[in-house]
Amino acid sequence: MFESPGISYATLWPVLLVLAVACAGVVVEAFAPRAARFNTQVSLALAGLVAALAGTVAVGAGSALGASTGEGALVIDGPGVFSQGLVLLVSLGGVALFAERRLDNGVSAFAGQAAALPGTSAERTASQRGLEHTEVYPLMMFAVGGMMLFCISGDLLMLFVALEVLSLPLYLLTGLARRRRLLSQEAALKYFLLGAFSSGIFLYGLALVYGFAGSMSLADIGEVAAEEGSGPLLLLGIGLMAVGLLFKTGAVPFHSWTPDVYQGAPTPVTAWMSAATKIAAFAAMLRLFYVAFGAEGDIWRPAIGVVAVLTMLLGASFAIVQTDVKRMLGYSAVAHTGFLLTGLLGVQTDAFGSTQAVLFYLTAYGFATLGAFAIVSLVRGPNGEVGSLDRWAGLGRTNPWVAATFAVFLLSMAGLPLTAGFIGKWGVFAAALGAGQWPVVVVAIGSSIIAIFFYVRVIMLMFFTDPRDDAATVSTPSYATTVVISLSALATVLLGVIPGPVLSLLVDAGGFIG
Amino acid sequence: MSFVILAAVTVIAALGLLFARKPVHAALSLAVVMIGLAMIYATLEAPFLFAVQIVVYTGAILMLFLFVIMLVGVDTSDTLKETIAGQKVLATLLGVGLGATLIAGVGQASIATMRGLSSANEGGNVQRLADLLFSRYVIAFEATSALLITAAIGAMVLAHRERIDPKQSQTDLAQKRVADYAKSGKHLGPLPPPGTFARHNSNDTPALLPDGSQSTRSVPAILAGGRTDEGEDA
Amino acid sequence: MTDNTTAYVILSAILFTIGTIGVLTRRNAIVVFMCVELMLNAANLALVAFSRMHGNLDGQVTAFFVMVVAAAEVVVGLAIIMTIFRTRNTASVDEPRMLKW
Amino acid sequence: MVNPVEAGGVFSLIWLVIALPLAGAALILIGRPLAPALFDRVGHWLAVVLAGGSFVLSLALFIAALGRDEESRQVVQHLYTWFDTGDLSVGFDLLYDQLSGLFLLLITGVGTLIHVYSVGYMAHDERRTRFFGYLNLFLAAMLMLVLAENYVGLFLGWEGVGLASYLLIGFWQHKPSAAAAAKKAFVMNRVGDMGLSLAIALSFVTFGSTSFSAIDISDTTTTTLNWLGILLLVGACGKSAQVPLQGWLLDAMEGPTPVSALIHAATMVTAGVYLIVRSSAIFDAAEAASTAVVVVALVTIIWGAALSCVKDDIKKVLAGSTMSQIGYMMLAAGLGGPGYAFAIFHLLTHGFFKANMFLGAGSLMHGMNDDVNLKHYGALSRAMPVTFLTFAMGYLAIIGFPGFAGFWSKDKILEVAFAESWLVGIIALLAAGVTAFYMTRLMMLAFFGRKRWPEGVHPHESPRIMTGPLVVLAALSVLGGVFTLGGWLEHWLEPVTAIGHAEHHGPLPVWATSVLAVLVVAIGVAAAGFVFGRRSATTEPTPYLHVPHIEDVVVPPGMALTRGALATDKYAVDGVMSGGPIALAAIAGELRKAQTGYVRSYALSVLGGTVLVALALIVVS
Amino acid sequence: MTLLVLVPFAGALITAVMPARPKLWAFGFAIATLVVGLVTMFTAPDTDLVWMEPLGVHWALEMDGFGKLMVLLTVALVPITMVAAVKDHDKRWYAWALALEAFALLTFLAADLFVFYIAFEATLIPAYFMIGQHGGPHRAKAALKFLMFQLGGGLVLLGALIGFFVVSSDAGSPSYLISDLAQLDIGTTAQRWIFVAMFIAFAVKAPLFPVHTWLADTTEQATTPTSVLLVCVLDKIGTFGMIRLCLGLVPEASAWATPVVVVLALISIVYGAVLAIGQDDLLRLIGLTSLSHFGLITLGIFAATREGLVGAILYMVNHGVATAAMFLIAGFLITRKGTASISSMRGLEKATPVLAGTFLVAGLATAGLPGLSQFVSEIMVLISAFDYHWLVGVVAVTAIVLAAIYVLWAYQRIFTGPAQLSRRPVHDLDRREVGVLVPLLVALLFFGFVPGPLISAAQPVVAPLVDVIQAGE
Repeated sequence: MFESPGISYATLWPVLLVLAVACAGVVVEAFAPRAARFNTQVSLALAGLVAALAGTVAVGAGSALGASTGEGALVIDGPGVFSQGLVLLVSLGGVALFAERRLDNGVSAFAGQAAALPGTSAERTASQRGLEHTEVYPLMMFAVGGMMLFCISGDLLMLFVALEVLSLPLYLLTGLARRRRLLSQEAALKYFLLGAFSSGIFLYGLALVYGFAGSMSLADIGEVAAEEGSGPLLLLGIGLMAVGLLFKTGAVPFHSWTPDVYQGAPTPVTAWMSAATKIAAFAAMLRLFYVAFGAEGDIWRPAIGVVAVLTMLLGASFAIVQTDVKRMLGYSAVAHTGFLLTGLLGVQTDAFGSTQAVLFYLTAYGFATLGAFAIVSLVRGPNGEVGSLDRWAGLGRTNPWVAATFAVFLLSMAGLPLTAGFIGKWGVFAAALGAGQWPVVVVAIGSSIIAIFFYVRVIMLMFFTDPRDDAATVSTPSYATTVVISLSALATVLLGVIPGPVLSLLVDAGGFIG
Repeated sequence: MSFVILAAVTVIAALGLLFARKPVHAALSLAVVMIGLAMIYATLEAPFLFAVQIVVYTGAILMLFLFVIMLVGVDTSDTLKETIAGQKVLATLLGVGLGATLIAGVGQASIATMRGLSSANEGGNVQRLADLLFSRYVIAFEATSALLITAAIGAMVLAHRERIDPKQSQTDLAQKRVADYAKSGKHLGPLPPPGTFARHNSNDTPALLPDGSQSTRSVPAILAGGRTDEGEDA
Repeated sequence: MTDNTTAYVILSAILFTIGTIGVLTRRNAIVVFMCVELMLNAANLALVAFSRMHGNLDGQVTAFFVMVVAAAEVVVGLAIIMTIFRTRNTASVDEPRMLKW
Repeated sequence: MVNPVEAGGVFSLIWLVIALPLAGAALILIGRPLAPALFDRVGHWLAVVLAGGSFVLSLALFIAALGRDEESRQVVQHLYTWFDTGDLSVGFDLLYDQLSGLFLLLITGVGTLIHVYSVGYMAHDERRTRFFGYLNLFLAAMLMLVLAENYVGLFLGWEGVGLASYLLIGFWQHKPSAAAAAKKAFVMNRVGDMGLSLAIALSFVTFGSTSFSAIDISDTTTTTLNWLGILLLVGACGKSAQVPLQGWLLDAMEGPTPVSALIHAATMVTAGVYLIVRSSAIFDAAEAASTAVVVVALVTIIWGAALSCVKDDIKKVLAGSTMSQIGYMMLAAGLGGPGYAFAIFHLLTHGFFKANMFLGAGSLMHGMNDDVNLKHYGALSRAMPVTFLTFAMGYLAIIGFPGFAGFWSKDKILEVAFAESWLVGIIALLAAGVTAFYMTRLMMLAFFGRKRWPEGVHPHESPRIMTGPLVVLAALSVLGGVFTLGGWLEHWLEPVTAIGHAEHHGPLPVWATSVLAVLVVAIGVAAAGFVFGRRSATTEPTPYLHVPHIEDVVVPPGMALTRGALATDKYAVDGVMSGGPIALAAIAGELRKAQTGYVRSYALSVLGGTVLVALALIVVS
Repeated sequence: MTLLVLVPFAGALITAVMPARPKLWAFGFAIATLVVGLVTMFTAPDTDLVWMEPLGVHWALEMDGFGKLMVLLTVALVPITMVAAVKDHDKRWYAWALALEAFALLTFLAADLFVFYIAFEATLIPAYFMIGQHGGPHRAKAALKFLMFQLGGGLVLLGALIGFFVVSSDAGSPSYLISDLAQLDIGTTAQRWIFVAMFIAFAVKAPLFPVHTWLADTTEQATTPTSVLLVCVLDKIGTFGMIRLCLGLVPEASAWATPVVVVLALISIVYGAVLAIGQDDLLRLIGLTSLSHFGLITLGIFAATREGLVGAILYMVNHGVATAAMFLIAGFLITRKGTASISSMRGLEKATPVLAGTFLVAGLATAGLPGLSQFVSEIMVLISAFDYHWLVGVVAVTAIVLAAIYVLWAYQRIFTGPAQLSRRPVHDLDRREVGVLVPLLVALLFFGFVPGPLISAAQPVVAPLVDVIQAGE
C-alpha cells in the first residue's frame, strides 16, 4: 500500500537547507554561549542563504526544471525558481540589515528582552547590557523557508502550510522592536489577528475548492474546472482563497494592516518583509490563478481588476497625506500591490507575458523597498529613528549621498525611466493592455501620477527645503547596511538601464506549470 | 437525526461565543462546539480526526486558551455594548451576507451525495491517513515541524524572561553593601522611608534626615525621574 | 444520518459565519481568537464532509494539518496577546490603537 | 502690371540704394557704444553722406530709366532666395520700376534734406548720433518697402519703417508720453499689419506666390479679389493713418520734428497709398474693395480736416492735415484708372510741401523754445522771415493756390472724384475748402496778429543748416506741378497701373472743376481770415468735442479682458489643473480616517472585501 | 552618435565630483559636446544595437535634418547659458545642465520610441533639480508643479508606448524602432487612443492650453539660465514629438484630431499673449509668450502643409534663440534690480542703453519683426494656417498685434520714462554678458535674412510627412 514518495532532493535541497539552517539556529540558541550567538547566527544565516541561492541558481540552470516533486506537492518550474531566488536575494539583504548594530550604540534594532515590560528598568538594563534576541535569525530563516515553499507549492495543502510557515515568524518579528515597543506590539497583535482571520477565510475557500474538485493538486483542479466548468463552489472558493492572498499582498480593502505593521515593525523587518512577502505571495497567487483557476480567467479578472483599481487609487491617495515616512512607504506598498495586480490581469504568453511582467516588477520593487527602508533605518534623532517627514527636510544638503540614494529608490518606485521601476511598470501595464484590460491600465496610469506626487514631494523635502532645528541626522552604518543599500541602488539602476538579461531570463523561464 | 441534534447543539454553542460576556464561558461553549464537531467527524467516517479533535483541539488547544484566560483574569467580562459606531450592525450584516452567499452557493451547487469512504478507508482510516501523510503530504508534514518550532521560539521570546545576572545570595548582597560603604560611604542601612518627618506624607516628598537636610534617596526613582518616555523624541 | 453533503456544508457555513461575526464584534482578544478557531473548525468540517463526498482522504489529511497549524498559531497568538496584556493590563483589542491614519 | 527684365548696368546697383543707409544705421548703432567719441563727432555726417549717396544713386537710376525704352524700365534684381519651402518660395528680389523710381527720389531726396536739417535741429541733443542711426535705418527700411518685388519683402520694409518710426517717436524716451505714443503707433500699425499678413497669406493661397509679377486675376473669383483688396486696405489704413486706425498719428508728433516731417508726412505714412497703387491690378478687378477704399478715404479726409481745425498744437494741425491729404491720395487710388497716377502725383507734391511745413514748424519751435502751442505764437513773420516765407510757399501749395504744386495735384483728384460721382466730388471739394480754412488759421495764429509769446521767449531765425533745406523744399512746393505737364506722370506710371488713357467724363468740364475748387478755397481762406484775422489775444485752448477713437473703445475692455484672463488662468484653469491634487489630498485626508486604528474595523473591511469579491465572482459568472 | 550623448553625460558626472574648478570643466564639456555635435552632424553613421530584446528595444540613434536643427540648438545654447549662469549658480547646476543636455540630445537622436521615451522622462530629473536648487523663494513648489505636470504627461505617453508594444507584438515580433512602427497597420480606434495619449504628453511638454499652468510658475521661480534650457530646449521635445511621433506614426489619427488641436493652438496663441500682457513679473511674461509661440508652432504642425511644417520646425529653432535671448537679458536685468517686477523698474534706458537695445531686438524678434529670424517661421505658419481655414488664419494673426503689445509695453514700463533714482548704480552690460548675447542676436539677424540652411535641413523631413497626410485626405 505505502509507496515512498518520489522526492527529488536535487531540486529541493535549497529549501531544505534553509529550514535546516533555521533548526540549527535554534540549536545554537540553546547551546552556544551568549557572546558567540550573534556572530554564529549571522554567519549561519548568511552562509545558508548564500548556499541556498547558489543551489537555486543551479536548479534554475539545470535540467530538472519543469518537474514536480513530492507527488506534485511542489512544482519546480522557471517562475517558481526565479521567485525563490529573488526571495533569497532580498533575504540576504534582510539578514544584513538584521545584523546592523552600529546605528544604535552597538545593539541591533531588536528588543533586548521582549518579555520585559516597556519602560521598566529591566528593559533598560537589557539594553545597557547589549542583550538582544538572536532568535530572530532562526525565525527569519523559517519564514524564508516558508516563502520558498509558497513559491513552488503545487497543491492547496502545501500552499496553506507554507502560508502559515511564512506568516507566524513574521507576526513574531513584527513585535520585537527595541524602540517604540508599544507600537511594535500593537502592530504584531493587529498583524496576527487579521492574519489569522484572513487565513481562516483562505482555508474555507480551500475547503470549497477541494469540495468542487475533489483534489488538492492545483493541476487537477485546473483540469476539473476546465472539464466541468465553474460552479458556485469553485467560484466562492476562488473568492475566499483570493482574499487570503490579497490580504498577504496588502490589496485594498484587505490592506489596513499594511501601514500599521510597516510602521510598527522594526525597520529591518519591514524592509525585508515588504520585499520578500510580496514576492512569495505574488508567486503563489500567479500560480494559483493561472494553473488552478486559469479556466475561470474571464470570471476572476473583473473582480481582481476592481480590487486592483481600488488598491492603486486608495494606496496612492492615502500615501499623499502621510507624514511618517514608514507609513508612507507602507501605503506606497499598497499602491504597488495594485500595479502588480494589474499585471496579474494579463495572460501567460511564451514571450513577454504577465508572469514575466509581474516577476520583473517584483524584482524592481523588491530592491527598491529593501533599500528605501534600509535608508529609513539610518535617519535618526536622539531617540532612534525619525519617521516624521518634516524632520527629513534638508537631508539632501547635509547628506547628499544618502538622500540621493533614497531618491533613486523613490524614483524607481515612481517608475521613472532608467530605473528598474520603469521597466516594471511598463511590463505590468503592457501585460494588462495586451489582455485588453485598458480601463484598468487607464486607472493605473492615473494612480501612477498620484503616486509620483508623494515620492517627488519627499525628494523636494530632502533637497529643496531648509533643515529644521531638530532635523534628523544620518548615522553611519556598518558595512552590512552600506552594502545592502549600495547593491540595491546598483540593482535598481542597472535593471533600469540594462534590463535585457533579466528579461531574457524571465522569458526563457517560461510560464507557471501545474 | 443525530446530525440534526449535533448541528443544533454546535450552532447554539457557537452562538454562545458571540454572546457570552465572560471569556471563560466563551471558551466552554467553544469546547462544546468542538466536541460536537468531533462527533460529526465520527459520523463522517473520520475516526482518527474524531480522536484528534477531542485530544488535541479540545484537550490541548482549548486548555491553552483557558490557561491564558486564567492568567489574564478570569473575572474580566466584556460588555457587549459596541464602542465603534456601526461596527456591530455592519459586522452582522456583512457576516450574514457572507453566510447567505455561502449557503446559497453551496445549496445551489449540485453537490453529489456522498461517495463514502469505505474504499478509501480500506485497511483502516488511520493507516490510510498515514499512507497519505507520509507520501504525498510528507513535505507539508515536515514543514509543520517548522511551524511548531516557530511557535515554541515565539512563546519563549515573548514570555520567557531571561535572568541577566546570576542570582545574588544574601551573603553577596551584604558583602556588596559593606564594600560600597567602604568605598563611597554609602549608607549601610535601609533607605529612609519616604515622608518621614516631612511636611507631607506623600511618596514624592523627600524625607528629612536628622540634620534637617532632605534625603533625595527616599523618593522612589520612578517618582523622581518618571518613566522613560515612549514614542518619538518629542 | 444523512447522506447529503449539503447539510454538512451548510452547517459549516453557519459556523464560519458565526466565527467571522465573532471576530468583528468581540473585544476580548482571546475571544476574538477563539472565534478564529471556530472559523478553522468550520473549514475542517467542510473538508471532512467533502472528503467523504469525494471518497478520498485528502480532506481529512488537510483537516489534520489544520489542527496542527491551529495549535502553532494558538501558541504564537496567545503569546502576543499575553505581551499586550502585560504592557497594557487589558486584553481588549480596541485598546492598542496608537497606529492609525 | 509688373513684367520686369533682369537687372543690368547701373541697375545692378539697386541694392546699394538700400545698403548705403543700412550700412550707416549699422555702423552708427553698433559703433556708437564701442567708440562714443568718434561717432559723436562724425556720426551724423556719416549718415548725411550715406543718405545723400543713396539719393545720388536714385537719381542715376532714374536717369538711366528715363534713357531706356518703355518696355525695359521695369528692372528686377534677384539677390538671393530668402526662403523656399518647395511650395512657398520668396526671393530677396528688388524691383525698380516707374513707381518705385519716383518713390526713391522722394524718399532719398526729402530724406537727405531732412538729414541735413536735423544736423542743426538736433545739435544739442546728447543722443544725436543715435538719432541719425535711426534715420538711416528708416531710410533703408522705406527703400526696402518700395523696392521689394514681393509682398513679403514689402512687409519687411513695412515693418522696418514701423520699427524706425517707433524708435524715433519714442526718441525722447524720458518723456512717458513719447514712449506711450511710440508704442501706440507700433501697435496700431500692427493691427493694420494683420491685414497685410493675411493679404500675403491669401495672395499665396490664391496666386501660389507672393510676388507682384505673379498677380494674375484671370483665374480668380471676384470675392477673393475683394477680400484681398480689403485686407490690403486694412494694412494701408494702419500705416497711412486712415480711419479707423488713425489715432496714432497725432500722438506720434511726440517725436522730434524732423521725424514728423520725414516719416509722418512725406514718406512712411504714404506707404499705404503705395501699397494700393502697387496692387492696382487687384483693385481694378475688385469693385467692392475699391469702394471701401473710397469710403475710408472720404471719412479720413473729413476727419483729418476737422481735427486740424480745432487743434492748437501746430504739429497736430499739420498731422491732421496729413491724414486728410493722404485721404485724398487714397481717394484717388480707390477711384482707380488715372486716379492711381494722380494719387502718386499728390503724394509727391504733398511730400514736398508737407515736409516743408513740418520743418518750418520745427524751425518755429526751435525759435520758440520747443513750444508747440499756436496760441503762444503770433506775429512771427518778422522774427523768423525765412521760415515764414518758406512756410508760406507750403501753405499756398496745400490750399491749392493756382500754380503751386498742390493746385495741380488736388485738382486732378477732384476731377476724378467728380467723374466718379457728384457726392464724392462735392465732399472732396468741400474738404478742400476746409483745408484752406485751417491752414489759414494756422498761418494767422503763427505769423500774424499779436505777439502772445510766453515770458522769456525770444524768437529768432534758425541757423542756415536748417533753413537751407526749407528753401529747397519751398522751391519744390512751388514747382512740384511740373510732373503733370503734358500728362507726363500718367504716361510714366501707365505700365505700373495698367491703365490706358481712359477718358473720364465727369458731369463738369475740367476747367469748371478747377474754377470751383479755387472758389471754395477762396471762401475757406476768407472765412479763416475773418475769424482769426482780428488781433485776438486769447491764449485759451480751442474747445472741441472729443470723439472717442477706436483705441479708446478697445483698450479698456481689452485690459478688462486681460485681467479676466489672468483671473481665469489662476483660478479656473490652474484651479482645475493644480486643484485636482489639492482636492485629492483633502479627500484622502478624510478617507484616511477610515484607518481608525481599531483592528476590528480592519477586520470589517477585510470581511467587506470578501463579500465584494465573492459577489463579484458570482455576478460575473 | 552615441558619443554625442555620452560626452555631456560623462561631463555631468565629472563635474559633480570634480573638486576644483568644476564650472570650467562643465564648460569644457559643453564645448566638447558642441564640437562633437557639429562633427557628428556630418560624419557619424546611424547607430542600431539591440538593447532589450524581449521588448524589441534597440539603442538606435539617427540624425535627420530635423534632429540636426534641434541638436544644433541644444549644443549651442548650453555653453551660452553656462557662461550666463557663472555668477550665481554652483556646480550642481552645471552638472545637471550637462545631464539635461545629454538626455535632450538623446530625445532628438532617438530612432527608437522606447529610447525616446526614456530620454523624454529622464530629462525631468535634471530639470527638477535645476529648478529646485536655484531660483526664487517658492522654487520648490514650482519644481514640484513642473515635475508633476511633466510626469503626468509622461505617464500618459507611457500608455501610448505600451499601446505600440501591444500592436507591434500582435503584428509579429515586438519592435520599438520608429521606422518599424511607421510600417505598422494600426486600427483606427487604437490609433486614435495612441494619438490622444501622445498628444496630451506633448501638449503638457510644449505646453498648450489648458495644461500650461506649470509654465509661468516655473519660469517665475527658476533662474533664467534654467528657464532657457527648459523653454528653449526641453519644451521643444513636445513639438518635436508632435511632428516625429504624432504625424509620423499615426497620421490618420492626427488628421482626425486636427480640428481640436487647432482650436487648442489658437486658444494658446491668444490666451498666452493676453496673459503675458497682464503680467507684472517679467519672467512670467516671457514664459507666457512662449505659450503663445508654442500655439503657433502647433498650429503650423497640424495645418500639415509643407510651409506649415517647415515653418514650425524653423519656429522651434528661432523661438529657441529669441526666447533664450529674452530670458538671459531679463536675467541680467534682474541681477541688477534684484527683482523681476516690472512695476518696480522705470527709465532704465538711460543707464543701460545696450541692455535696453538688446532687450528690444530680442523682444521684437519674439514679436516676429521681419528681418529677425522668427518672422520667417511665423509668416510660414500664418500662411499655412490661413490655408487650413481662413478663420484660423484670422485668429492666429492677432498674435502679431498682441506680441507687439506685450513686448513694447514691457519695454515702455521698464526702460522708458524718467530715470529712477537708485541707491545702487545700475551698470550696463559687462563684457561677459555681451559675449553671451552676441551669438544669439547674430543668429537672430542672420537667420532672419538667411534662413535657407535651416529650411533645407527641415525640408527632407517634412516632405514625406506631408505626402502621407495629403494622401490620407
